[in-house]
Amino acid sequence: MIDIVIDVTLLAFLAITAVATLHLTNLFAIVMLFGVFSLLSAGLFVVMDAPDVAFTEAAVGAGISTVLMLATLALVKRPQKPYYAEAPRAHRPWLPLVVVVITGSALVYGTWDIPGFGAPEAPAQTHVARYYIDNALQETGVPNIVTAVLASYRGFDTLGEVVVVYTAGVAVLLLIVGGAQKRRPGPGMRGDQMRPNLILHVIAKFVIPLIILFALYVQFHGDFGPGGGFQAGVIFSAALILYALVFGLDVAEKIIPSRWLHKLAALGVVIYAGVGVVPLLLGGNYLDYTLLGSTQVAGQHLGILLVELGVGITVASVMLILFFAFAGRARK
Amino acid sequence: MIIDILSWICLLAGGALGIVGGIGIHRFPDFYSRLHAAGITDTLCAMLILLGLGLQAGWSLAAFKLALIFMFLFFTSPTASHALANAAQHSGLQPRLDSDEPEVGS
Amino acid sequence: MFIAALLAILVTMGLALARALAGPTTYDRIAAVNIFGTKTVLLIAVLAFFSGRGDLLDIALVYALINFISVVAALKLVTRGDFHSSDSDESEAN
Amino acid sequence: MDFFIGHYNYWIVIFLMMVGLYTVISRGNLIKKIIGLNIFQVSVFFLYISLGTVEGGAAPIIAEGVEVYSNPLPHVLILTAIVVGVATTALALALVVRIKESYGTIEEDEIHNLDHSL
Repeated sequence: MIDIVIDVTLLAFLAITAVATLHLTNLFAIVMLFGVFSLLSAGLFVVMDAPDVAFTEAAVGAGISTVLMLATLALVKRPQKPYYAEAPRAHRPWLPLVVVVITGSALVYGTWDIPGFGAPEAPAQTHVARYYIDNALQETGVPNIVTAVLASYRGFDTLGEVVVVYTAGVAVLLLIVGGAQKRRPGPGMRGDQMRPNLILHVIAKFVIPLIILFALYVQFHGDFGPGGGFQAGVIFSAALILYALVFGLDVAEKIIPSRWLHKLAALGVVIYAGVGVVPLLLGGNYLDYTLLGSTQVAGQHLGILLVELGVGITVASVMLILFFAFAGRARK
Repeated sequence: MIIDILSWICLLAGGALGIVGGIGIHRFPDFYSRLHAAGITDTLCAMLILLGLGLQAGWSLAAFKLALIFMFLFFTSPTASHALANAAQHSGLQPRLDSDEPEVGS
Repeated sequence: MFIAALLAILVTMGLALARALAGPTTYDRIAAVNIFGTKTVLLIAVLAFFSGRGDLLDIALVYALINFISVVAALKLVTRGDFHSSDSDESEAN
Repeated sequence: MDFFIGHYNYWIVIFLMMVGLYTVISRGNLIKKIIGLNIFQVSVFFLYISLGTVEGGAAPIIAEGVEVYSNPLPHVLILTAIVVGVATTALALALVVRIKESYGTIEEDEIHNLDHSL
């Protein structure tokens, strides 16, 4: 019962927040509200029994996506006083409202046929999901079904996702690294321009190693609990982003130079794809980890571990590439 | 039994402090006093609730994780509040004093 | 007892959300988001105990660690002397 | 009442989706459009996760004494979609940065005027 109360309340908060982001005209406030939006989402994912998704949303929404939006705001702000104000539009957009209301009504009409929330006999629950739940542990030896499906059953799909993440990183590099216009040496997301704040420095030095340690835990414990390569990669990069925010971008780039990151991002994809090729050479199918070990479970387990490692490396380095690209743009 | 009662007291006190702080961030007149209310919900309420949960957990992995959360909140929340107040003060945001005009409708 | 704590946390979240919507200064919003983050950590932690799944505490832990980052980032953006801008923005935001 | 509770999630999802769509097509500021896209995206995440929830089910991690698990497949799809989503959002933000550098503004109307005044 209390589950439903929380579900209803959080969804109502979510709707209020969404309407508020539509109404506000201060872009900074909108980005902060978007942070609230992601906090609410993660809470809801927990209520809906999706801890892995909540994990990812927690790491991505609270850390990376807010930081990237803020870094963009610093680059696109207006030259004079209302830096972050949105310009009002000349005409009232009636047509979009009509379109949206009609589409929305059609979709609501469509929900009449959806089985109720949580119905156990719904079609989504009865097909392939049943197979995963019944057989994942025996076939892969991994108690976290989400990890098993992610890395093994749907390994090819996940390889595609990792390549998409890598491609997005490359595209951002092409778009905004190098070849920048001459800008006045204006304020950017650089730590050395912030007044040194002793308390922040001390606490950051204390927190950052623990975040990295936790990222490693998430990476290698992902077979047994919520977690895995995607989450660990994002958490790891969040630690270094915090470092860059507090101690300055130049110092952070000395720790992990960009050219290393470029190679690491590719390395992760290569690890993933390479793990797939090995069974091919042993006479099996692509990404069929069973042949990697003496028994099926051992092979699957090893394959999942390696593949998740590749995912973690690519995600962490692409997220750092993104942050360095946006933060470094300001000083060109 | 005693541990149960203690943990209930902690949970209830934590929840009550949370609400009090939440009301505080609405009723206080300016940013600095609101930050004080925010500090209450952020630290004491969080600590009490985590302590209450920890008493329920006993000596287990869950208790260890709770202790970690406790420790992080213990360090990061006051740091965030400090950084906020520091930034606000350096930006020239003035605290509202008794002699100022009362704000209407806050 | 968990239910009482959960409800109290939900109410506090609502109050913090209202403050984040109302502003009026940028710092109020950042503080409200920070409170909201802490309350989410607590909500997830209490839910973990309520549903008896200790795994969920990992998620609360991630939030406790990472919520800090967005506050630091937001403060970085406003501490570079841009603050007066947002002060004037707020009046038209309401 | 059962019908309401059973469909509340989907209605809120549709509401969020429409708010996101409305933001994208009615607002001229490019950052706000991206936020709208993100809201739309999150609503799709909720649709998937709502469909995968099973009443009385536990998180899909095999544990002793748990009989009913929620559907793991939507979790897998959405987990990767969140990370891909932030990467593609970054790509959109990078485009916005380039537009700002070329046109000096991120308002659609002003960009339009600049294009047509050439």
